[in-house]
Amino acid sequence: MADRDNTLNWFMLVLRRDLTLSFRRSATYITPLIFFLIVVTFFPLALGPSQSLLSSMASGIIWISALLSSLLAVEGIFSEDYRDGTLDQYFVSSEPVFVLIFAKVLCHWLVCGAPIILASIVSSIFLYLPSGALLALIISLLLGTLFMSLLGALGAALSLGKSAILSAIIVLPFSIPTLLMGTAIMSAAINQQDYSGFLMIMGAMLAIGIPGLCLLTVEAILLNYE
Amino acid sequence: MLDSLQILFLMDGKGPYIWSCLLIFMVITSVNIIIPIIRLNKIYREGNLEE
Amino acid sequence: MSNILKVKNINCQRSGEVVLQGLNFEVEAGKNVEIIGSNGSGKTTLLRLLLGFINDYDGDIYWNDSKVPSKLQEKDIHCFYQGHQIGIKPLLTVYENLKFSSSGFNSSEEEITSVANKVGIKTFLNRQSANLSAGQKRRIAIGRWLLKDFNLYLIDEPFTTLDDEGVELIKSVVTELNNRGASFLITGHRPSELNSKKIYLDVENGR
Amino acid sequence: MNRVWSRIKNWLIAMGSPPLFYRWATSSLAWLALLAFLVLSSGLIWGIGFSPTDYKQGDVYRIIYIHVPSAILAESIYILMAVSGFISMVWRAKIAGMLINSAAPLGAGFTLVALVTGSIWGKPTWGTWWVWDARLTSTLILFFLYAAIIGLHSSIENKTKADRAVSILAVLGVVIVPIIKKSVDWWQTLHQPSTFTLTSSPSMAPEMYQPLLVCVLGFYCLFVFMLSNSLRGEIISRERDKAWVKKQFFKQ
Repeated sequence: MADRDNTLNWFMLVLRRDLTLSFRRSATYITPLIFFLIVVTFFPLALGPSQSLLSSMASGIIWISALLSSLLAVEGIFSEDYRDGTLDQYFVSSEPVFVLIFAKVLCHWLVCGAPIILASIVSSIFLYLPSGALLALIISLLLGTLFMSLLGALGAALSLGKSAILSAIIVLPFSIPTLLMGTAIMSAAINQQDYSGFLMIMGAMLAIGIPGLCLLTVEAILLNYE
Repeated sequence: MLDSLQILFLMDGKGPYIWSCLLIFMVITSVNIIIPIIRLNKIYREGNLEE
Repeated sequence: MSNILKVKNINCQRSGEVVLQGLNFEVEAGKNVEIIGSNGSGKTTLLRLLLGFINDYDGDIYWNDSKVPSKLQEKDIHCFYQGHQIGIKPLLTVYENLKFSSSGFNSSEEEITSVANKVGIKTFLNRQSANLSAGQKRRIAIGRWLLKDFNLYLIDEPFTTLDDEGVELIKSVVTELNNRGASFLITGHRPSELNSKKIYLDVENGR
Repeated sequence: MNRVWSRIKNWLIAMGSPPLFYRWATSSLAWLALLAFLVLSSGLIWGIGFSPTDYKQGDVYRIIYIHVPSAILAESIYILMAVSGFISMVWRAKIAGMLINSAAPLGAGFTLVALVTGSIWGKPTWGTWWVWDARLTSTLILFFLYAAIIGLHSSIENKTKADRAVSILAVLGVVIVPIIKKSVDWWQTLHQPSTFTLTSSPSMAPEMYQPLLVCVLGFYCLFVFMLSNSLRGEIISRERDKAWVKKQFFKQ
C-alpha cells in the first residue's frame, strides 16, 4: 500500500516542480499562445477576409495551428533536465520512470495546451466559426493537444540535443489520425450531427497512446545515455 | 516489323506516359543500387591506401 | 558482511580507446570506496556503467551478490547518483530544490529545515538558488543525501568548489550516514581524508 | 522434415552475424541480380507489351504494372524494417540496425516511384497531375515516415545510438501506418463520395491480373538483391577496423 501512494507522491512532486518552474519562467506558456494567434491571423491576411470562405475553413485552420504550436513548444521538455543532471538522478531513483515522463507531459499539456484552447475560442471569433461548433472545438482540442504533447515528448526524447525541426518531422506524420478525427468532430458539429463516435476514437487513441508512448519515451531517453 | 514497334511505342497517344514511368522507375532504382557500390569502392580504395 | 556491490574484471572501451581495464573491487555495507584518477581515466564512465546507463562492457557486476543485467531493472537496492552536474535549479528556492528531489519528495517540512540547518543553509531557505555561490549550491546537494536513507551513494567528485569547511561538512555527513548503514562510492582527483578503501585508476590501467 | 527446418534455422542464425552475411551476400549477389532481372523483365514485358488493352482506359492502365508493385513493396519494406527494429531493440542484434539503415533509402525510393507513377497515371485519366486519392495519400504519408527514419538516422553520429533510435521509430511507425491508412480511406469517403479508385485489381480480367503477379514477384526479387547489395556496403562501412573485414574485404 505504501508503495502505491509513494508513486502518487512522486507523480505529484514532479508535476508541481515542473509547474512551478514553468510559471516562474513566463515565456513557456506565452510563446505557444502568441505563435498560435500569429498563425491563425495569417490565414485571413493570406486568403482575404470573406466571411463565407473563412468560416468554411475555420476548423481546419484552428486545428492545424493548434497542432503546430503545441508541437514546437515541446522541444524543451527534457533538454534542460538532461543538461543539468536531474534526469540522471530521477532515472536512478527506484521510482518508476514512465510516471515521471507522464508527469512532464501532463505539465506541458497544462502549460501549453490550456492557453492554446483559450486562444482557439478567440480565434473562432476571428474566423467566423459557426457558434454551434464552439463546444466541440474545445472538447476535441482538449484531447488533441494532450495527444500532441505525448507525441512531442517522444520526438523531443528521440532528438534530445538536436534541432527541434527534426523532432517535428519525426512526430508530425503520427499526428495525422488526430488531425483527421478532430476536424471530423468539427464538421459533424457544424452540421449539427452527433460527434460522440469520433470522440470515442480519439479517447481510444489516447488510451493506447498514454502507456505506449510513455514507455517508448523512456526507451528513447535511455538511448541518449549510451 | 517497324510499324509494330511504332504501335508499341505510341500506344494510341498514351505511350509517352508509360515509358516515362518506366524511365523514372529505372532511374530511381539504379540510383539506389549504384550509391552503395560507390561507397564500397571508396572504402576499398581508402583501405588499400592505409595498408 | 555482505557486500552491496562487487565488480569483477571490468573492461570498457569508449569510442575505440580502452578506458577501464581489469577493474576489481567490492563495496561493503557501511564502508566507503574512493576511486582516484586523473581526468579521462574512466571515473565517470565507471559510475555510469554501474548505474546501467552504459551496457557495452565486459566483466560482471554483482548487486547484493546476485548478478543483474542492468541496475535500472534492479529496484531493491536504493542508489543515489550525483554526477558532475549537481542538478540544482536556479529558478527554484533552496527549500524547493531540497523538496523536489529524488530523495526529498516524501520528507516533511521539519525534516527539510533540520537538514538545511545541519548543512548550514537554513538562512537561505526561501531564497532563489540563482544568487547562491557554487559552494552553497554544493551544500544543497549534500543536504539531499541526508533527506532519505539510501544503501549506496555514488558521488562524482564531491570535493570540487568546496572550502575546508565544506570538506569537514562532507566528512561529518559521510560518517553519519555510514553509521546508518549506507556506503559511499566517491570519485576524485586526489585521495581525501575520508576513511575509505582507495583505488587508483591510473595505476590499475598501467599494470 | 525437421532436418530441412533446422537447416533453415541455422542459415537464419548465420545471417545474424555480419561476417557470415557478408560472405553469403558477396557470393550470391550475381545470382540474385540475374534472378531479379529475369523475373522483372518478363513480368514487365508481358504486362506492358502483350496484355489486352482496357476498354475504359485504353493502354494507359499499363502503368499499373509499375505503380502497384512498388506501392506494395514500399509497404512491406516498412513492415520488414519494423520487424528488424523490434529484433534490434529486444536482442540488440547489430545486423538488425544495419538492415534498417540500408532498407530505408530503398523503401523511400520505391515509395517515390509509386507516387510519381501514380501522378503520371492521373494526368491522362483525370487531367490533373495529382489527385487526392486515398491510396496515393497514404503512400505520400509513408514517404514522410521513411524521410523521418532517414533523417533521424543521419542526424545521430554514434551509429549504435542511431540504430536504437530508428528502431523505436520503426516499431512506432508500423503501429500507426494501418491507423493512418484507415483514417485516410475514411477521410476520402467523407469528403468525396467514392469516385473511381485508382486500382481495383481483383475485378480486372485474368490476363491483365497474371502479369501483375509476376511483376510483384519481380519487384520482391529486385528488393532482395538491392537489400543485400546495400547491407553488404553498410556492414563494411560499419565494421571497417574489425579484423575479419581486413582479412576478407581488403585482400580480394
